[in-house]
Amino acid sequence: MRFAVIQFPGSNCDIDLLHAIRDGVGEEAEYVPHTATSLAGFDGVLLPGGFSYGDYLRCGAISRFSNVMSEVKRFADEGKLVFGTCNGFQILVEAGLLPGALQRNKNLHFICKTTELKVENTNTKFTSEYEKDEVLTIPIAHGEGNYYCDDDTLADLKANNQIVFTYASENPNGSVGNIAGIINKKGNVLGMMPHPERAVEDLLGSSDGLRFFESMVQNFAKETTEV
Amino acid sequence: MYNVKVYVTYKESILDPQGEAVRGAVHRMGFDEIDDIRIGKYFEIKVSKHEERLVEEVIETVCDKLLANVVMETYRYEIEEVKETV
Amino acid sequence: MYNVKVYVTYKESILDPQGEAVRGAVHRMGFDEIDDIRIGKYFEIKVSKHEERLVEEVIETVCDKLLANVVMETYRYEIEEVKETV
Amino acid sequence: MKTVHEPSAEMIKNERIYVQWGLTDEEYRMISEDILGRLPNYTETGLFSVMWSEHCSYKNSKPVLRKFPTNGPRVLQGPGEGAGIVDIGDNQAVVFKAESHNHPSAIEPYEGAATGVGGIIRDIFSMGARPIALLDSLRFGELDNERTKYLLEEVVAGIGGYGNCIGIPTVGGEIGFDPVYKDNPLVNAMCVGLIDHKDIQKGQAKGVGNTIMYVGAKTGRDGIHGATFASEEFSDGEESERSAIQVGDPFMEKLLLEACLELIQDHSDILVGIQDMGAAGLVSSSAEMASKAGSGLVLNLDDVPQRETHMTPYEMMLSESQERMLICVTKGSEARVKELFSRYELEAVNIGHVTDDGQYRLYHRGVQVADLPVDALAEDAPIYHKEYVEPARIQQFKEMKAFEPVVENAGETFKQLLQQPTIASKKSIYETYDSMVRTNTVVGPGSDAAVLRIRGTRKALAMTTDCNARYLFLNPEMGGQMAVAEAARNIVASGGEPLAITDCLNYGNPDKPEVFWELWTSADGIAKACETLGTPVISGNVSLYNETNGEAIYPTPMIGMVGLVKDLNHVTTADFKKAGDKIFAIGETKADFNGSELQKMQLGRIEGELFAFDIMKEKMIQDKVLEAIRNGWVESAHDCSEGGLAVALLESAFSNEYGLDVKVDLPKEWLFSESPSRFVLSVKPESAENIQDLFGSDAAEIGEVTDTGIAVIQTQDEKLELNVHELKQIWEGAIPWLLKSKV
Ligand SMILES: Nc1ncnc2c1ncn2[C@@H]1O[C@H](COP(=O)(O)OP(=O)(O)O)[C@@H](O)[C@H]1O
Ligand SMILES: [Mg+2]
Repeated sequence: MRFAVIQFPGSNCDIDLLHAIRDGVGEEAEYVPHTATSLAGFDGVLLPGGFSYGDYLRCGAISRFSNVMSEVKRFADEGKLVFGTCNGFQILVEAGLLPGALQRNKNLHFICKTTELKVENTNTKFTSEYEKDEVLTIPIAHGEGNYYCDDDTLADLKANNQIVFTYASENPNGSVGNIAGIINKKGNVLGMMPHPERAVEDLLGSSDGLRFFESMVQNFAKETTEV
Repeated sequence: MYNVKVYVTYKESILDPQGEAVRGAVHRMGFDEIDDIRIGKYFEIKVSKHEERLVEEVIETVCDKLLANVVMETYRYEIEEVKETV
Repeated sequence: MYNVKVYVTYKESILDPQGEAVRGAVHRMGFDEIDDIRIGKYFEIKVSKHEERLVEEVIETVCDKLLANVVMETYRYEIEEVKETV
Repeated sequence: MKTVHEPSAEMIKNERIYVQWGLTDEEYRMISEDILGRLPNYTETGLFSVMWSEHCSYKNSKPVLRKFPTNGPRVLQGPGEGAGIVDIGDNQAVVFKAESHNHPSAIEPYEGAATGVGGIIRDIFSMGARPIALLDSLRFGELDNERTKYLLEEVVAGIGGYGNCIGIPTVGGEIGFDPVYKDNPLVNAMCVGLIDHKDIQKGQAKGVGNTIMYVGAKTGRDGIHGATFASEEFSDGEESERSAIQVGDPFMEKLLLEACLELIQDHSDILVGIQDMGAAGLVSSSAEMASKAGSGLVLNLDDVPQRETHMTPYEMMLSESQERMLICVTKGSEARVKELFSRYELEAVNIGHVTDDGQYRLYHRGVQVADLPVDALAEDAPIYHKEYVEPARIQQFKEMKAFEPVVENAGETFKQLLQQPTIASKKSIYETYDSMVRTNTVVGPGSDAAVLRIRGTRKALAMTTDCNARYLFLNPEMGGQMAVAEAARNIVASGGEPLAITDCLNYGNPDKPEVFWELWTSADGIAKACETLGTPVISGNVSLYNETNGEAIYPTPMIGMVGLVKDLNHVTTADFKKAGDKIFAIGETKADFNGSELQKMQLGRIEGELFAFDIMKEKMIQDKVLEAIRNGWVESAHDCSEGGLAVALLESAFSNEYGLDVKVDLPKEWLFSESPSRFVLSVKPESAENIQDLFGSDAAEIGEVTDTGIAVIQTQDEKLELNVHELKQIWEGAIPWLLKSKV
């Protein structure tokens, strides 16, 4: 499977995603600049964490106007897999590919630490390798990860099983419903604040994030053989 | 030339943790009469005349698409025309 | 009761990286007529009447000590008295 | 148009305007008579005043710095460039330096700290290295007033704000609290980078006709005279003199970093030299680049990108706007450079060229506004051999009898001690730093040294910053030795072999002989320890005039050390790993309380003669600890420092909330003694004998790790039984509580 890792000006977890794919699951990954006008040849798109455009104004607000985002939209419309972590999630939300918004953490501080995540939905192309309700150890590192949506949207998310990850113990940022990650209705665009790409080696503390990327790869493989 | 002022504030229903924190701080300073503080963003924008577009349209678009996130924020603006002194 | 609005902006000589980034974004959106954007903070404050202190003094102090960082920012405010409807 | 009124050369002389800019009468005389043979104009006087400031010229501290050993078999670059470089094998090297931003942070703590971080990062990538980690060393007054809390919160936010955004993990550091830092906090930042030997750059402008290009942010009137400002002490009522605060833009720096590294790695054929614009901005970087290469320079100031209107040559040359670099490229390659930078949405502009006449010439609006010998600016600042005299307190301290702590209930004393902010957990602070970005952080903040793996190898780098300034206040020379030793102890405890150090020498006003004595003698101590431990000084920074209303800070030479972990298997952390593991106390515990946290807590001050320290013994113990780790015998290792054995034991238990059951043949007070050269190790039972054989009488098996969650510590006269979870809450909650509590 061939992944595009999008580089926005100010992205800084791009290298972590690249390594997670290449060294973690042994698949292909290439950087694609924000100016790119085509995603031809890629099977999955990854939007990295970081501070695109310095996170000025609002996280993700400026990046969503980059050329490549029109392509990411088209890519998503075609039903291909799109994943955004941290700043990548913020961009997906600002771009309207996922519902809701991300506010400043409730305690107003940036927080970097390891959190416990509960897998709420294993029936997705991103989480099929996990057990339902399994608790994962995955780091977070963000200042604006406090997921917000109105009550109707929340009811909708619940009704459609779109809440994929929640914080299992302490909620570090005050998000609605302890939400850590959500998926779109169609099931091909997932965004989350925690960083599975930082949890792919025991040497660095956890490898619980590996099966996230493995799920994507396996589901892609299944679909291509079925066709 | 126009001078434009844009105000972006959280919607009523949205919690403003930063405003809460500042309110806590003014109370610690002893100013209990301050009941509520909401924090927003304020933009001062200079716009030149454009042959084809109205400044209102431009500002409306920029606010709606960029300066505010309408999921949680609202905006309003004031446009003032400035006489060019050549 | 008073409704107070406070505007905090960077002093002229201070770099406003955020404003620069937003200006770049509106240009990429095609609105070249936007020459300049400076970003500040905007506060909406509700203050009750206090027997001993003037609202002006309170707001002045709060602005000076808390809301603005006077080494790099300036502020101005508007105070509007609101009739209590009991 | 506004015309700017500048005083004439005669007015500068007659009204002694140069004095306000920090030049002495004699320095001015040297410039006009010995160097120029004429009166310098306004711009020229300004250039000299910043280039001859302490911050740029080290005119007071050079004789001190000469004491330091700066060479070693692995040193590829010692002091003199943006940062020092040490070989780590496989054609790779580690690059590091520390920098202080104390004065700017006292005025505007967020931006002061942020731009300090931005500056030190530029020093690293200007050498050609990829920055891989940041550390910060901070000192504040007591957390008993709103101003200090504000300073702490904003400084920490500024460091995180910059480091997090640019995507370099902040992996370690230290924070101490003492009243002497109340109005003069210390904000020191260290950056570590990794480089391939072939990419090593120098800040030089050579080759007649080659082009000088300016890249990065535009120039505004930021921090003009920041360099001389950093060389003056504060007094109340001086606020108005300050020029525009420097604001950092980490987003811009991220682009600049990537663009410069691409230029260095892929375009070495056209790149001649590169240097960051730090203190004293354009003048300092350009004059140093030319002077180092023995060249001259012509700069056309009309071409300097400007953020503000009507800037004068003086303002442009002295501005300390951030996120700017100066590069020298071969003639004709300018278009390539511009194309490269434009891909990063950055401007690259020709502003001048290299000449061979050794003159430094500036043009503005077609007029030559400066014409000076470049060496005079960069190298010929006078060097002062300051007077020094031992402060009276040192003799008084020697005459005092040793402090004897009063400990009635050791458990209670211990709880109190864990809440002292200098000892309390800094977790609430370091959790606001992204310590993991770029996924190389094997050991982040919270253990002894931080450890980062080097991708593609089995090696790792250990890094730390340390300094117990209280010891230096009692005895600068021994305290200086101990600061280096403590840094090394942290590296060793993490499984690393100490390689070299950087430093930030933070002191008071060197014009006072007592202060200069502190600097002078502590440098002897640092030098001695570096020689013994084999860790040369490869870079550093001096920050003097840290005084408020005449009161100097403690002498605080922050030591930043980097060590090499030869194999990832050697990486060791401070926390206990398993119940049943044996606990060893390494080194000798004595009644060493002068200068200790316990003395500070009980007396409200520190005083007396500093306890003894033997650097040879320290070296011997450290070598053995490293040997034991490399032999695979050690499960956890932690050095004993502030708060002594008691604190070291509990810190080892906290992260996994283990218990421990130990017995020490010591009076209960001695649990808190700060005797140097000690470690706490936990080892598998089958390794206990090896440890005992290796250390002999320097090791005592004192007990074992348990899974009870209770710390049982039997002393000669009291048996402590403490709930580890409860102590951990106290220890972790202390700083957040102090920050929140109302005064
Ligand atoms: N205390 C010190 N110990 C060792 N080297 C020092 C010390 N202070 C400064 N240096 C070295 O002197 C050179 C100039 O330092 P500095 O002016 O701080 O660098 P920059 O111009 O990059 O800010 C650097 O190479 C630095 O490493
Ligand atoms: Mg520098």
